[in-house]
Amino acid sequence: SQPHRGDVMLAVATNFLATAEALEVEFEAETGLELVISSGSTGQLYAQIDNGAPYDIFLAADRERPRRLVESGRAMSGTQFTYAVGQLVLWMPDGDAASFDGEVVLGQADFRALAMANPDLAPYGAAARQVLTGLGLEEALAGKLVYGQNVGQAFALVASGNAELGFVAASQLAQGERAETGAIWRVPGELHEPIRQDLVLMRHAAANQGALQFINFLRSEKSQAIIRSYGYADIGPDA
Amino acid sequence: MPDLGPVILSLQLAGVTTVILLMIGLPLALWLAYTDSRFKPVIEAVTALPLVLPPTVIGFYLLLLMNPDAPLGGIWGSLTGGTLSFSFAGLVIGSIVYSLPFMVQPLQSAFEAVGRGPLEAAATLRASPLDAILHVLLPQSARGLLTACVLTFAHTIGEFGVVLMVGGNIPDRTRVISIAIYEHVESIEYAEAHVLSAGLLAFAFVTLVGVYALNRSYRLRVS
Amino acid sequence: MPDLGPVILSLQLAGVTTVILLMIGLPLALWLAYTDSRFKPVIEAVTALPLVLPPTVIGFYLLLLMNPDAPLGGIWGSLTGGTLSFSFAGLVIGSIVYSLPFMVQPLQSAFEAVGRGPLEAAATLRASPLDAILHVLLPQSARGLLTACVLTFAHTIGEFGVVLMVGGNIPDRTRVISIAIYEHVESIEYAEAHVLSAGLLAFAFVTLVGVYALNRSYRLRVS
Amino acid sequence: MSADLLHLDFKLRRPGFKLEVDKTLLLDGVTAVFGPSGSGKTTLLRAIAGLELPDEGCIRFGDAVWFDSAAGNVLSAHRRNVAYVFQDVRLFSHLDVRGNLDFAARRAARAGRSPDFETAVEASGIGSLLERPAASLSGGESRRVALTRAILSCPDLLLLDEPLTGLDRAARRAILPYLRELPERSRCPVLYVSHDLEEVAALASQIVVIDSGQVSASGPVAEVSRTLDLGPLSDAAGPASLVEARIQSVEEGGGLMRLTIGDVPVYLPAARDARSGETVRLFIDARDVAIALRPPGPVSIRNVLPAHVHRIVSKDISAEVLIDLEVGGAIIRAQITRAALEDLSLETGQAVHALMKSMRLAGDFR
Amino acid sequence: MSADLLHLDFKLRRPGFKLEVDKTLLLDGVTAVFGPSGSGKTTLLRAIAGLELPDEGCIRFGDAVWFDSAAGNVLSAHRRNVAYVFQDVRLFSHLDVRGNLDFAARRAARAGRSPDFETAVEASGIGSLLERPAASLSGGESRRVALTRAILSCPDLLLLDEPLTGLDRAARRAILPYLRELPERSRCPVLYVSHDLEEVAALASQIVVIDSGQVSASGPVAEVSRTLDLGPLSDAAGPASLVEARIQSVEEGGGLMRLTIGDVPVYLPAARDARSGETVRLFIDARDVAIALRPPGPVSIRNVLPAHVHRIVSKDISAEVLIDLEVGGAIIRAQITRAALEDLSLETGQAVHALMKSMRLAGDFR
Ligand SMILES: Nc1ncnc2c1ncn2[C@@H]1O[C@H](COP(=O)(O)OP(=O)(O)OP(=O)(O)O)[C@@H](O)[C@H]1O
Ligand SMILES: Nc1ncnc2c1ncn2[C@@H]1O[C@H](COP(=O)(O)OP(=O)(O)OP(=O)(O)O)[C@@H](O)[C@H]1O
Ligand SMILES: [Mg+2]
Ligand SMILES: [Mg+2]
Repeated sequence: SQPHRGDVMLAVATNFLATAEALEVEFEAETGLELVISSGSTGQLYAQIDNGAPYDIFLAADRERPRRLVESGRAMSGTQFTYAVGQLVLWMPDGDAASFDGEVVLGQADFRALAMANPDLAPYGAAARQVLTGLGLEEALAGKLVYGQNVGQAFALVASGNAELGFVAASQLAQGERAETGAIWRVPGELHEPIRQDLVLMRHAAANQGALQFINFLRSEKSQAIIRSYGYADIGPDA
Repeated sequence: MPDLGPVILSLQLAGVTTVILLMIGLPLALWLAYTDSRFKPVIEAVTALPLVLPPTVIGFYLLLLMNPDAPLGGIWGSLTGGTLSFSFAGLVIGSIVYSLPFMVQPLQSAFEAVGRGPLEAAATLRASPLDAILHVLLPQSARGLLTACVLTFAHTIGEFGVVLMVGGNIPDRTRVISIAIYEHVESIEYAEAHVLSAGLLAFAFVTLVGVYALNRSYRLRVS
Repeated sequence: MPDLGPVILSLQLAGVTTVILLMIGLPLALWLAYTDSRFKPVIEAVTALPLVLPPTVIGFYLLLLMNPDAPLGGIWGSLTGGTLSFSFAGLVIGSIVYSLPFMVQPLQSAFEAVGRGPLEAAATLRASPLDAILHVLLPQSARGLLTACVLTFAHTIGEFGVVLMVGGNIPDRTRVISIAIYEHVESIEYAEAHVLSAGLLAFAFVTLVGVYALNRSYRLRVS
Repeated sequence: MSADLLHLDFKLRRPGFKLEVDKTLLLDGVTAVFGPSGSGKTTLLRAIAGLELPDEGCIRFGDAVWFDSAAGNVLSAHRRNVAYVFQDVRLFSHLDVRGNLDFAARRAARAGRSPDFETAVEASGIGSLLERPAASLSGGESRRVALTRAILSCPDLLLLDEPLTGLDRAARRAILPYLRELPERSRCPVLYVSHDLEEVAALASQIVVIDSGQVSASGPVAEVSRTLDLGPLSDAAGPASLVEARIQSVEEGGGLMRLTIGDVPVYLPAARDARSGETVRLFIDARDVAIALRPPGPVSIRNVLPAHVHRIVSKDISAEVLIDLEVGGAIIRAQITRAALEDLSLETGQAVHALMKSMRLAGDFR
Repeated sequence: MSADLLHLDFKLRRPGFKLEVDKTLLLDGVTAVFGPSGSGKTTLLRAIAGLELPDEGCIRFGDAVWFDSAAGNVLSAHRRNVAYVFQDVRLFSHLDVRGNLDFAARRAARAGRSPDFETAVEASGIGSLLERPAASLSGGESRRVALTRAILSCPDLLLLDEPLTGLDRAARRAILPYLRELPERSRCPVLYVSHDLEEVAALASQIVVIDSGQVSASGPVAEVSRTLDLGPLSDAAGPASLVEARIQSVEEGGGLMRLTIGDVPVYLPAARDARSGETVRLFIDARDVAIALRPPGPVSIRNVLPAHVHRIVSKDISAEVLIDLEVGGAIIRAQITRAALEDLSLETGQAVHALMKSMRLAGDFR
């Protein structure tokens, strides 16, 4: 098959890839347009866009990098908005689902390793660190923390049994028809800043009707329902 | 049935990279093997350097170079009208940079082991240097040549850091099989990752056994 | 002044990996170079396989193997009481798996180039096989040995996919320099990434020039 | 002086070639292995050294079993205490000359032998090469180094595959006496592949003749050379005789020494290391023996010996015939022209005079 | 028949060794390069072949400039149309014997020459080895293949570095006539390194003697061997003479042919390819020449020639002396014992008889 550019090129943070693929099906059926999805870490996608990557829309995992792109003029100002809010959970596959209280388990520290995403790179990691700091446990647990480069790797550390528990994204535990078992603690929203994932439209795609259509599609309640079904929280009022 | 696009793209990339690297690596390894130049250690070191930086970081620097405003990207743009990054050509350049040592070093040690003797013998039988290299040195370095090509090819198949960074993981254009597997792992589609990995391994294993068995019977026949 | 922890850890990891791989790779390469076994192509292919999968994916599978309930992790646990993943030992195992071909293949081609002649000569001068290997084969394969060690060492320095996955990126325990550079790139701290990269490259370049110059004068002296 | 039984009884097959040996040799001094190119000499030496495993059979040296396919015994090469000078030399290219020699000497010392570095180096005249890389040596130089290296290994059995090939006369002359004395000095027998009959005569007490992978003759050199014309196999010489003689007096004036073949006196230029009472071997080229019916008067030929025609070996087509003469009980072969045979009308049993122009101690090159 | 000027005027320095040559050779047939081990013979051949670059000077062959440091000209080895048989053989290990030969023959054919595969293979007796891997050949076999490969390259100049070393007598005998005819057949002169004086005599018309990197003598073999005792440099022979003679009649009965040295008739076993009227070279070992004051009566020695004592070359210490005899205008060297010299009281100018026991066409091994 000849390589094709498609009508709209998305750069999608890896944690949102599965959701984006579900949305793609809907969007293509609805509009007859073709989406092409590239995924990667947010930092990497940023570097690529900064060096002329041909993406039309950047669905980042944070707010910082879309903001920078707007600042540098690569992205259209006024197009940045939050398309999804991540839900942080503490997951312990072998834990007792009925009586699982994250604060207690973390406080007892009766485990070898606690996995989380790299707080310097990944929004889920940053949120997890805020939780530990808030609970006053950061010092106590320092020797037990293991980091994945992103939330996907943090999940792998737990799923493979190398860490007994870890901070992962709710979207990872309940994706479409797949659902993980075990003890799950939904981290209360007040323990960390909301994990807002923003998108922006690139300047070179300003006139791309398909891209504008996709942005509108994402804002629709139908899309938001799909996104929520993949484990994301309610967007709420745009901050 | 997994999408075959990434598989084909990977094979193309590895094939093109190996062929081009062979064309670059052969003269370089020849020079290194037979020169008396004082600069030899320096060039040897430069040749090994791509190994030291992680592929993603090499990819990052290549990205900076291939930016249409940067020298390399600019020249490419003015020649072809396209951008180097996020294109197959960009991937090839990235893989070449990254795999250079795997081609040059085994070739160089094979050539040094053969030495000058057979080349001298060929020269006194009217063989030009090129003739002698093609018909004496390369056959006698068969094992080193094979090692170099296998390391380069297999490594390009397995490598994804550079490719991911420079190529941008665009389906059918720069998404190779290693990225596809990586993506499946990252997005917790472990079943798909297992299928792809097992397929890749099985394919590689069968190919390699074939290559090595051929190499062996070839050399048994003539030595 | 960048944190030196990752640098030291990287050097330790690369050093330990190279030494252990030398101990594994030498006998394996010897066997491959001199055997007449029908299984040789199969073992050769297995040796090359780690190249085909991307490091992160290898890391993922190693994770599956190393968890305390899995065979490898279980055995390790019962022997040492600790866990393999997130430990330096785990990193070493990962690097060994990943770098195996870079050690074995150059060694094997060097040994095949030397052939049986010098070993036979040594045997008729009372040298045991081990003696002959240490004092005849290895010195005569000096270039291949160097290639193998440089490829392995440098590659372990530059590699971070396996390490990242298996090691859990724990500061001072499993965070190596390649991960540190990667992190800077990811978090758009390009200036810091440049400094670390340039430092790493400069260090590697100086070391490599030294190694190659030594190798050269050593061989000039004796050949 | 050593004397060891080397028991060889094996078959070794290679594509297009088969070596079959069933022979027990009492190795004493130097034993020559002689045979045409491709006959299996090198293969035989390799099998003895343990570098080539026979398909079946056994090899024993003294009390030691080196190979026994029935019992499944194989003693590996480095335990056989043999040294081997390869036809293609095989110096260690990563070492200099001294390194090559030290390699052997150190391991010999470690095995409880006492290699004598100085003597060995001096005898082979390589003192000035010691610091040279092995790869920079000329063809002759590298052979001498290889030989010295083998000697420094102080083996129980020395295997030499054409070791003097490529050496000039001067180098040979320097090293031959050293080789000749080697078995005695080192108490180590030598198996010696050579094409040069005189070299063989000079060094060897026994000879093993190999042809197409089979031992076609073996025994004391003088005996084998009498029954078998080794000339065609030889590098330099044509038909020749090897005769034992006894030194009677070393100083006969004019630089000559007196010997006897049986009771017939003969005069030869005195050899430096000859001792009265010693039995030596004379190498006599058949073309150097002339036959006269009467003593020939004043002539420069010193040795005009009473002889009988023992046998006339006629080569039908050729212009030359071989005559075996009996001199003092020994058989000396003469080669004369057919025309001379007819002129002199020689017959078996006839009394004649043998004119022995040149005659020398075997290997006494000068 | 070719005749090319090889102009050598260069200096080549290596650590511990210096080769300095200033000589123009009219290459015609075979030119021998003769000298002790380590004297620089191989280095000379390598410089001529273009495998070693002199530090300064020039090398010209015929009209072609091969090397000229002043003009900065270097013609690379593969353009010099030389073939080289290396002292260490250097067959291509990745090819079988046929592959090795084809390698040379194909490139020769491409260069417009006409290599004759069948003839070359037959003459060197390697027909049965064609399908064998190069690495499985015995020492002698591989030398023969290397020689054949060089011949199939149809060069303008053939460089042979001890090519017959390691060949047995039978193999030499088979290949020598082929080598001897080579210059004529291929119109290509040959430079030939050898330690064997008789080999040189058999093949070479000229000789270049090298010692410690210097040409110590050069010229026609007969002339050089008269002025310089080549014996000590030689592998097999001691002092010897090379004398030109003219074949008068090939069939003299008894398988002999008649030749004349000057006007003195001599008889030799008939050589197969000898033709009446031809001038040939006789190789006469000095030890084969005896001196009688009177004709010796009935004796098997066919050639009893009138001679005069030309010169007495006394080696003070030795038991032997060399006497140069003048026979039919030629000088023939005799080696006799000091005792005989005194007995016969020989003096310069004295008329004597030379008893020439064996004497043969140079290289006529049989
Ligand atoms: N690996 C092999 N495969 C096939 N044939 C072989 C192999 N090695 C030796 N031969 C053959 O075996 C025969 C004996 O070889 P060997 O080297 O023992 O001969 P040699 O008597 O030493 O001859 P030379 O005097 O020429 O050195 C030869 O015909 C040789 O070609
Ligand atoms: N690369 C080198 N470095 C130093 N010395 C060398 C080198 N090559 C040759 N020589 C020396 O130069 C001298 C001449 O060597 P060459 O090989 O020409 O001798 P040769 O006359 O061919 O001797 P042979 O008859 O033993 O083969 C020798 O002393 C040799 O050791
Ligand atoms: Mg042999
Ligand atoms: Mg030489």
